[in-house]
Amino acid sequence: MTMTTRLATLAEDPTFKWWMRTPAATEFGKDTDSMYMWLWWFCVAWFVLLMGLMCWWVVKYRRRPGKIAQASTSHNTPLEIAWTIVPTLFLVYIFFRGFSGYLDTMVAPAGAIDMDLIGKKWSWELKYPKGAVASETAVIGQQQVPVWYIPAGKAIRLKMVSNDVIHAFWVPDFRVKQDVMPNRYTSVWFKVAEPSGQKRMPEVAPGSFDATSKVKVALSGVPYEDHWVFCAEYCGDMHSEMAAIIRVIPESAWNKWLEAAGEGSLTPEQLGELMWKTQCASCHTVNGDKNTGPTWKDLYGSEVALSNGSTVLACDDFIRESIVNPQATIVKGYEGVVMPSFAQLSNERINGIIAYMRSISAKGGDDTPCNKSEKK
Amino acid sequence: MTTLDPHSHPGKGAATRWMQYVHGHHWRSQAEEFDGCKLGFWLFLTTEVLLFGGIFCAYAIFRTLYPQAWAEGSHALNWKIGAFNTAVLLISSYTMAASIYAIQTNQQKRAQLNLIVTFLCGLLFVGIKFALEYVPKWSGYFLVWDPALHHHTASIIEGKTALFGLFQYVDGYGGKRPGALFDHPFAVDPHVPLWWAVYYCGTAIHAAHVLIGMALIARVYFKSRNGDYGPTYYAGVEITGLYWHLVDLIWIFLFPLLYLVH
Amino acid sequence: MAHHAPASNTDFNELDPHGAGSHGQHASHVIVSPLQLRAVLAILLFFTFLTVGFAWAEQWAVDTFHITLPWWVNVYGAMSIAVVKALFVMAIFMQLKYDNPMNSILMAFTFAALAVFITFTGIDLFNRDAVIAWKAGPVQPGGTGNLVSYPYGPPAAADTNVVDAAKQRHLKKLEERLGSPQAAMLEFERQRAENSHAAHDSHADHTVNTASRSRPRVGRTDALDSGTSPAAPAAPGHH
Amino acid sequence: MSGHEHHHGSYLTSKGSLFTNIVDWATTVDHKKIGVMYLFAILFMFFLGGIAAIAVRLELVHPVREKVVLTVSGPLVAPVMNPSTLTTGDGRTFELEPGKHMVRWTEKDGTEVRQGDTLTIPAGKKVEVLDMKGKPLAVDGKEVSGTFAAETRTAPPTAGVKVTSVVSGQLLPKVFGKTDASIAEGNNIYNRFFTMHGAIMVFMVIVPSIPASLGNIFLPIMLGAKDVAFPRLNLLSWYIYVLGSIFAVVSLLATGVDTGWTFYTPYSSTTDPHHWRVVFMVLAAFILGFSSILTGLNFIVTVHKLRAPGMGWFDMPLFVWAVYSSGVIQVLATPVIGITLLLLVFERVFDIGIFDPAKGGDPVLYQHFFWFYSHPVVYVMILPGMGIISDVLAVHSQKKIFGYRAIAFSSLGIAGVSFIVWGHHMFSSMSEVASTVFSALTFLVAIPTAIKVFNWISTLYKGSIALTTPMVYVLIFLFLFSIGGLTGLPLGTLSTDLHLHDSYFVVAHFHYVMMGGTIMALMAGLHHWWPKMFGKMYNERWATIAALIVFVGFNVTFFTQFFLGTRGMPRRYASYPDEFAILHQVSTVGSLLLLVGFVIHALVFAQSLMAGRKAPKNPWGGLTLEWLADSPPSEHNFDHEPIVTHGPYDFDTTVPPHWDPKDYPIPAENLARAKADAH
Repeated sequence: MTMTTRLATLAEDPTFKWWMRTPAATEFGKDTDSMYMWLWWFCVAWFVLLMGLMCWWVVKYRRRPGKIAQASTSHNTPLEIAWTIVPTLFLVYIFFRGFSGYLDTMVAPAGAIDMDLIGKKWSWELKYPKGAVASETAVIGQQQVPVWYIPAGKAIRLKMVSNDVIHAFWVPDFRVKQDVMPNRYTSVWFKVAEPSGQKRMPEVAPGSFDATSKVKVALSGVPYEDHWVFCAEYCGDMHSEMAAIIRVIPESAWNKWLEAAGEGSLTPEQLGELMWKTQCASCHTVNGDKNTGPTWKDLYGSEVALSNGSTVLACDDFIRESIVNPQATIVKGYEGVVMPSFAQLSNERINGIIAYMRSISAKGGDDTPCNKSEKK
Repeated sequence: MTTLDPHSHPGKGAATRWMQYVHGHHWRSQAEEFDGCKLGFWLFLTTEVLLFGGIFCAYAIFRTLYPQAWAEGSHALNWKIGAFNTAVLLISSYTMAASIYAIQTNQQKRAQLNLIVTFLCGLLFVGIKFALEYVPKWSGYFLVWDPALHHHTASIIEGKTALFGLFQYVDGYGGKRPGALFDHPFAVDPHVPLWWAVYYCGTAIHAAHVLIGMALIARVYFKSRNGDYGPTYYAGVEITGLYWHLVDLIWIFLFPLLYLVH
Repeated sequence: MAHHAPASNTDFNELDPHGAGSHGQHASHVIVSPLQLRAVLAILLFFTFLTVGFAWAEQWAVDTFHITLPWWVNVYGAMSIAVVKALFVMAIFMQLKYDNPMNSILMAFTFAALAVFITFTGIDLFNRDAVIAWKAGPVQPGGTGNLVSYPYGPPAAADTNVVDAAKQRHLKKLEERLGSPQAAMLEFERQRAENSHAAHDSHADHTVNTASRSRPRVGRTDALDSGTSPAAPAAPGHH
Repeated sequence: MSGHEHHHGSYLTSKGSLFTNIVDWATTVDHKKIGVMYLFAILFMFFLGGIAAIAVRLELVHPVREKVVLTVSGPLVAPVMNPSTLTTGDGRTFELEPGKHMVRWTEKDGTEVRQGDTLTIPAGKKVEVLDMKGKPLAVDGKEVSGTFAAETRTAPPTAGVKVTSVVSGQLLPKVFGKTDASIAEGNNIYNRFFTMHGAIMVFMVIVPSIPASLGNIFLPIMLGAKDVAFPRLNLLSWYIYVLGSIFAVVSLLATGVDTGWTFYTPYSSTTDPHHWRVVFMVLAAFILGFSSILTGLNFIVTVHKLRAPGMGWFDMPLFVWAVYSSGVIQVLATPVIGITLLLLVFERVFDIGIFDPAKGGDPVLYQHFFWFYSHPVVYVMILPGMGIISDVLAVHSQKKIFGYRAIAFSSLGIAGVSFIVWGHHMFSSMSEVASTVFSALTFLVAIPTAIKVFNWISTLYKGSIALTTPMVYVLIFLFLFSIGGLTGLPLGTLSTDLHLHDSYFVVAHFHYVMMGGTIMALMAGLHHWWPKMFGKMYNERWATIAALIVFVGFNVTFFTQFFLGTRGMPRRYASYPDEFAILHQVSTVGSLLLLVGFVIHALVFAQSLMAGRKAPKNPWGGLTLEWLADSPPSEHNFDHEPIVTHGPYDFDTTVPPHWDPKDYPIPAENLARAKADAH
């Protein structure tokens, strides 16, 4: 069966939408879908056959008092051989079809665009070409998750590595999943069709973080499709919040966006807020609530009690050290919480975080204790 | 090979409790019970082999991944100690088998003597392992009678001794510990701590088995003095022997893997 | 005791079905003669000597004839000898030879399970990047502008830190004792020499022998240490 | 061998005071008493694991853990985020700087504001400027206010909003009195609960369930033996089971562990760093392994050595075959989990690094170690269940089992193949080569399993089928296990597994196999042998009703999870996107139905024990040896050693023991046919 006919069959299959929320967004995913639906009908056939016989015989041969079952054969070699061989042949076919789909899923085509993906407790960090930053976020529950722009019709390969424990990168709409390991690289690739305008997930709340005008222009009026990214390997407290959204846009728009979305287009506070939303929000709040880590609200410029009994002024240096080498000082009450190092963040980004923390601190004004100490 | 006639050996002396032995009520005969015990124990031995299988698997995988570390680690072991300990265990295996022979032929004193020798061999094995290998490698303290000490004369720190002068500290020798505990200053390959992890896990679990085996031997020794075992009933000695031989068997593989194959 | 013990231990029930299991007799009460036991002990000790000698011979061949034996000679040799020794222990000391064959079958299954365990684990760990070459065509550089990078150094390779840290700690200790860093370094080198000499007074040279040089390091992406990409295929692929 | 005086009374008969009774049970070496103790211990752990399951399901009723809704309740105050220019009422401009200035403005009351979000003030909106302390800023004694020229962003508001609703989804934290739990803390409680559910159900319920309870009681009787080969070892293994369970409960009482029952490294070796809870739970699994090994070993020797006269290997009931096969797996696989868990304990206590990538070890090596045991053990769980089905099916349809040898050999075949398929748990973490090899081998397991199902259904043909509760459970088993088995196909297929791996599809699949298979078979066996074990009949009507409720509840609970999985719901998620909410809620309703079903079962059993009708010796007309014994059997099972003269399933030619031939008129043609077959 050619691919087209397979797809045609899928579209006509009324049960397809029970199983999959939408058709797969990738080519290999469509093959996976057709494999799945083939298996589904294969299973239905066997199940109906077996259960049908079972129910029929249970009714037909129900016990009648005083009557003993007639002797009937208790084995039948040809029958037994047949029902060994026939399923075996099916299984061989299933294996090879699955294997061929697997190869398509695993092997990235030539000319794919490479991007890095780093998984850590509990966020994803995608590295675009040219240092571009996707500045939008969406909300799942209370959680901010990043929105990644991905060009349609281009093969993308993600090279993935984890910063701490094992994570797994899963995009259900792409039908692909791959573990992200702390000690070696793994990769996934996908090529998504042009956005059809068809919705693939409920509208995500528009991130209130508006990009600067250049980015806005690049993206205005552009059709897009969204796809969830999940972490599929259990990784701890915020495992279920370790999500992202892939927003597929036409390639031309993506190229424009890439140009526009350099980090220079954001103020330090904006950059810092973006970093918080995409990297830090799973552990730190900005509204004063306690979470895995201390809240950032009013942190900047305040005296922080440390676990070793001393106190320290939350100034730029302290914040920088806490980002780069989190285990150097532990804030009182957060002993036993192991924050991963974010030493990979660029200087601009760290400065941005500091600026953002300052902007949300009551002590962040001109006359902060930090400024005083600097003046000394 | 002769098959024993249980009636040809009337008990000698007072210690003939074995003649009164009555097999478990649910067994059809004593021979069946003996066979069953052995089958059960062999099943248990298979679990022991597979328990060590984990160690062997880790060894094989990491040796292939990090051959340099494995070579470096292997070189830090003294093959002479390993070979000597191998001989000790082999001899103890022989004495264990000999004690079964003695019981089968109702030579109680000879059997007990062999059991004592087996026990002492086990003790020697564990003692050597502990005093000449673990302690110096872990901490840098050498037993003062350790012949290896003279290789390190220049690094001895005079006066730094432990346990009433029984152990002498050698600077820079110790710290060969697993994983994060590693503290040996002269390591080259970054994966050497992993080698020590496999070494310590393998040999320590083996040493624990030697100790368990010794406890079993002590048990059958005392039961034997009590006259519990004789030509028609010696299942306890037999399965203790099987356990002891298995301990030997594991060591037969651990020795070349750790000390020789580099 | 209320139950009825058979009159004699050798009673054999005609209806007993276990003939198939034990060949109609209980082969348990076998006496292995001391002579045989001693012979086996002698063989085992001889093989122990042999396996040590075998390890020596490899180095001796390098030193004397400059012949480097392939890596597997030593490994397979030592393992074969170990297998022979194990067979002797099992057959005679543990009496498998005279025992119910069921027990031998059991052992055979056990070793088969062990072999399956190690082999199949190896199929994964030794083939991790086996398909990278055909998996990846030439890939357009992206990400940080280079190929995949591991920008914050290799935290996964903290293992080097353990080894280095041990070295630094020792140097610091020596410095405290001897007063100056120079003296500490000298003493460190001296101790290192003594240490390696002491460890290798036996059969092996300080250099790593063929067994270790023989295999490429696989299973862990090199790039994690070097900071360069693993996936840039040496020879651009096809597909 | 003390304590073996011959009693003609039932093994349950009371011997004296309460104290002597307790001592008698605690020191008994009678396989039946040990089996009963196992049965109740396992049912208790099933109860604990079930509580955890219900807790997990209730927590998942709400999609998100916490959704705080803020609404505007007054003038909003917020720091500005970017430098901006304010035009005051008198036309002057004022420069605002982030970190220096806050602004106050009004929005309509009740407008929703997302917590933590920045706000945008449209151009032209009237605002007042404050300093960072919230005091109105005065320039030249005049408070500054005006409008922005361009739209301006501010940080989240510091005043002017109030929490109007905290959407629940914090059920478990609330139960534990933590009303102000953060998302992470709430998730953590959920994670501990699903770990508790998994660890208890796997290590303490399903693995020992059938072999240690029903196997212990009936394997020796079915063989015509007086006891298992090593009765004292049997008691020891029960105590080891209790010890292991105590370790697990200690770790649970210390609020449990959050590793998942699989203890994957490096998560399990780094989580919860300053506590011993994980070590306790791991040691519990390690200790329970010993119990499992000893039970398996005991059964293997019993089968080899203690069969009744006349009982050859192919005269054994299929339940015995199945328990024997699972014993082989227990003995060969369990030691590997032993060393794995031991190394994990060393990893946590000594940081040895074998499984820790930070120390050069390999986390996937742990997965190999773990699944080398844990995959075969899946068959330890299901094989005895299959054995029960074979026996119960034959008895309640009074029909010779179809393809006896095929079923027996397929048990051994499954046991053998189970050792070479473990990699299918790791398709997304292994090398591609290994994935391919393991996928191909995985399909091998489908063949013997399919053969068994075909044989069972063929057995119904021309039978005399009575729809008793055990038989109803057999049919439920066939229904659920077929679904469980067939849904294994997309999981073994490489391309579809990449989508379904670690999703709710997997959760549904293994619940169909483990619960729909093993637990339903356990229920079948429990009802089938209940009269024999306790000498009392149970209430057939209520038991059947409960069985149907369980059947419906089970499908509602778990079939929905197949849809969740294919639609993209990952497993072990404490919260999830709203679109999965309805399916999760349906699933939770199903789990409550299941609870109702099992509660009715418990009541039926309790009623039977207290006031049940006395059971006849052979209520169902079984031919295997246990139906020869009394109900309940005497201490030594049989008065005389039974001699086996007919096969376990020769229903067409044999009048069941203790039955009146008048009630069982064997057609002459059956006998003639048997005679012809014999020649």
